[in-house]
Amino acid sequence: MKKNQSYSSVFKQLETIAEKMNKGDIPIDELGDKVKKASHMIKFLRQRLKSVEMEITDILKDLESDQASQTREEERDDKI
Amino acid sequence: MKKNQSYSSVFKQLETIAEKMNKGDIPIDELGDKVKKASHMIKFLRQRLKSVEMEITDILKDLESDQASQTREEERDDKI
Amino acid sequence: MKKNQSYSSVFKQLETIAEKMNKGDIPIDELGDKVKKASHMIKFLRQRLKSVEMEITDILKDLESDQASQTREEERDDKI
Amino acid sequence: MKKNQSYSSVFKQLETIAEKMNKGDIPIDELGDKVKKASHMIKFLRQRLKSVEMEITDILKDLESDQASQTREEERDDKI
Amino acid sequence: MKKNQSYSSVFKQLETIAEKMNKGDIPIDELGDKVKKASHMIKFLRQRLKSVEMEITDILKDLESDQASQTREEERDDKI
Amino acid sequence: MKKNQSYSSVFKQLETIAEKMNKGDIPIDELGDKVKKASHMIKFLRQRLKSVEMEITDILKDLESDQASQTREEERDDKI
Amino acid sequence: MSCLTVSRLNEIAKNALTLAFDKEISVVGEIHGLKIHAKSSHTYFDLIEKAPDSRDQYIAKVSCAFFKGAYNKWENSLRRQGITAFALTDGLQVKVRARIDLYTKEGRFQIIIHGIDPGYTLGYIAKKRIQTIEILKSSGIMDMNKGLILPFPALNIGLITSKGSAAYNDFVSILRKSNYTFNVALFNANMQGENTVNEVVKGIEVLENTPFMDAIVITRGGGAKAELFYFDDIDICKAIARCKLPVITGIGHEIDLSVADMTSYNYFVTPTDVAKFLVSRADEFWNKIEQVEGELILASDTIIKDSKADLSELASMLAITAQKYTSQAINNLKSLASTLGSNTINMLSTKRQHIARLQEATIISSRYVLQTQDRVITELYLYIKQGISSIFSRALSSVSTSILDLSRANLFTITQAKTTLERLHTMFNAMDPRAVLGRGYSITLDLDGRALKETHGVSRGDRLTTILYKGKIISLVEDKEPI
Repeated sequence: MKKNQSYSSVFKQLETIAEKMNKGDIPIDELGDKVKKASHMIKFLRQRLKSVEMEITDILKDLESDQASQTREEERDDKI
Repeated sequence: MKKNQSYSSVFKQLETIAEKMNKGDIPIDELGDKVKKASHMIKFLRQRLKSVEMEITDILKDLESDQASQTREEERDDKI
Repeated sequence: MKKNQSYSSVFKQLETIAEKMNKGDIPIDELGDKVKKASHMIKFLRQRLKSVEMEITDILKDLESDQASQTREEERDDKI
Repeated sequence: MKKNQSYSSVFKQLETIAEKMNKGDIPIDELGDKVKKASHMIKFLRQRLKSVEMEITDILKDLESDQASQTREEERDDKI
Repeated sequence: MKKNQSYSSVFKQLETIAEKMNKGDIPIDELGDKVKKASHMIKFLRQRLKSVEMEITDILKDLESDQASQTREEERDDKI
Repeated sequence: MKKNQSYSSVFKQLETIAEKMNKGDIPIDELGDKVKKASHMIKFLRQRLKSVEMEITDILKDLESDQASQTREEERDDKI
Repeated sequence: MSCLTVSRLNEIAKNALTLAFDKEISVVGEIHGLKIHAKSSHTYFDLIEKAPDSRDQYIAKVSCAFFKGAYNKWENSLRRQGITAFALTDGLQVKVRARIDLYTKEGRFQIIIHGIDPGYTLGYIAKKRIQTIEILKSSGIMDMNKGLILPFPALNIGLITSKGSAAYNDFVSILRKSNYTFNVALFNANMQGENTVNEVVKGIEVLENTPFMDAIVITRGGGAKAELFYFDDIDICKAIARCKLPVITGIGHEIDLSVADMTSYNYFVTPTDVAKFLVSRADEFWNKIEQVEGELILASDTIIKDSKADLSELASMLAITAQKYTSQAINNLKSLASTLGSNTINMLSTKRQHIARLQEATIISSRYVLQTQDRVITELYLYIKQGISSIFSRALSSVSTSILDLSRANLFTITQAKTTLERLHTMFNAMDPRAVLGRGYSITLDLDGRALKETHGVSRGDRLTTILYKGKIISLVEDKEPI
């Protein structure tokens, strides 16, 4: 799977597969492969989510620490 | 039967036989053989199904364990 | 972010983002960027608040010193 | 601020600003300016009060000296 | 101030001004003028008092000299 | 002042004025005139006293001379 | 008829009278026209009987002679009885002892008095006196004249007395000797005899109507007590009581007061006493005048001094009050000025406070606005965070769902495939003829080896092969029975 594939496109493919499977459109012969593919996709998506989450967590932590430092500054200002 | 015969081709043969039989296109005298052949095919297909099922089950189990481990990780992260 | 953007327009954008996020209108792929953007906005807004506060503090100090000087003048006048 | 503005009209404006601020009717973008404006008004009002006070003080001093001179005159008259 | 205004009417006006000031009924813009006016009134009243006092002093001096002359006459009469 | 006013009525008027003054019933505006009036009254009364005194002195002198002449006459009679 | 001479006639008449009144008789009446003969010193008078309540009219009259010898004897007997000052006078009511006589020379009928009963007269006078007092008292005028005020001094005197009498002379000479100029208006009146009453009453009437009179003096020289009875007369007393001027009497009694004395303003024994009284009043007055003069001078001095002091006090009070006025006014002004000053300062400081409050309000409000914004941003941030986590959870759950979908779909596919296989398997089993044959069914094949399903196409003699569960039968068709 290409690393720079988008979450949504992968998710769409996954959905398509799932749909097809649901419809029983997939021959039994391909079933294993398809499932494997889907599993990769899922793993990919999870990975993506994880990394996005971490990225956001970093951003938010940064934001929070920024606010905290500002608050501290203010408190220090208040103390002064 | 060739091991690498596809499920679908075999299933098609089986269906063809079944059709012919239903139409009565198969003389009674061949019938026994045909049934025997079909029974073999069915066994083959069952085998295939079984193996596909197991394969998928494995994949899914793998996925689930992957998710579980990720969740655990997250939980661990949360604990941190 | 442009420095001369208005607090209110930025705040509105931030609100829009927050709303969209809450509605789940934002694709995961854009989420990181959006959060980053939002964080910048928040920082910007805080910065703005901070600077306005400082500005007000300065004005206040100026006012107080103005008053103090007037009072001193008066006291001097009284002494005379 | 125009020099010949009346104390009362400026005071009314100041009150209006204070009221608006109290209601939170003022956007942050305008807050600094408004506070600055208010501060100018306050300074103006103080200046006005100061000048009125000085004027009055002069008048009262004049009155006192007038009285004093009259009293001295009287004392002189008494001595004669 | 008109010269022929009565002491009591001017005094009453002055009291009215003082009362208004006490109630804070006078706008700052008019305060200087009012105080100036009041000061003129006070000066006027002082002048009036002064002139009344002088008039009375003259009358009384005249009365005393009249008595003195009579007494002297009497003494002269007594000597004769 | 009418010449034929009685001493006592004028004195009563004078006392009335003095009483009013003592009570503070007289407005400053009228003070000069009242004092002038009172002074005229006092002068008038003094004049009256003076004339009465002189009249009495005359009578007394007349009486004395009369008595003296009588005594002389009597002495003369005695001599005859 | 014989003709008589006058003297014979008178003698006969005298004899007849003497015969008729051979004894001493007593006669009562009022003395009238009393005369003492200058040479002989005999006393003559008439006795009259007056009509009741009549002063002047008489109804009978008789001449009386009281010869000197008899008179002296009578007087001696009075003296022996201790009765003095009983003098005969006109108007006196008497009871005489006498004999009747006729004076032949004159042909006059008269009585010759031997003596007079003083007791009768005195009793009569006393009775009259009591009557007079009673009348005066009952008419309430007894003290009327006493209620008048005697001017001080009384220098204008109406004098009732007989001119040239000793009383007059005494009175006037004392007044003259005094240092004062008395003005005496004399009313000449008989102070004895029967005209006394009328003349005195007339005198009072005239003098009280004379202008500028201060008082009336009625005086006479001393005399017999019997002569005083005129002054008990009701008319005199009434005139005195009702007189507009004070009446002072000096009518010469020594022991008893006459009713006139009692009624008068004041009384003295002698004219001299009256005159001395008046002079002493004048002295007193003059002394008083001198005293008053001194007092007056002193008093007027005092009054003038006091008045001057009052005036100067008033003047100084005026000065003080005026000063108080002006100084109070100055103080009022001063306090007003300082009130004005403090008021303006107060006002300014109030305004300062207003401004300070507004300043604080502005700062607090702006801070509040900032803080509110800060909170709003924080809320927004939290909202964003919530949005993010919901996005994640949704994404995760959709991924999980997709796994479930996958497994469900696969299971379905496989199950379906299995079902299909089973169906086929069953079908094939059913198709397997051996199963039918096993239950006793058989298959009949025609010559072509085709399984026969109907009689049609089979003919007699055809050779048919019948397949059984185990083995085959080959048979020929003998007949057919179509259904």
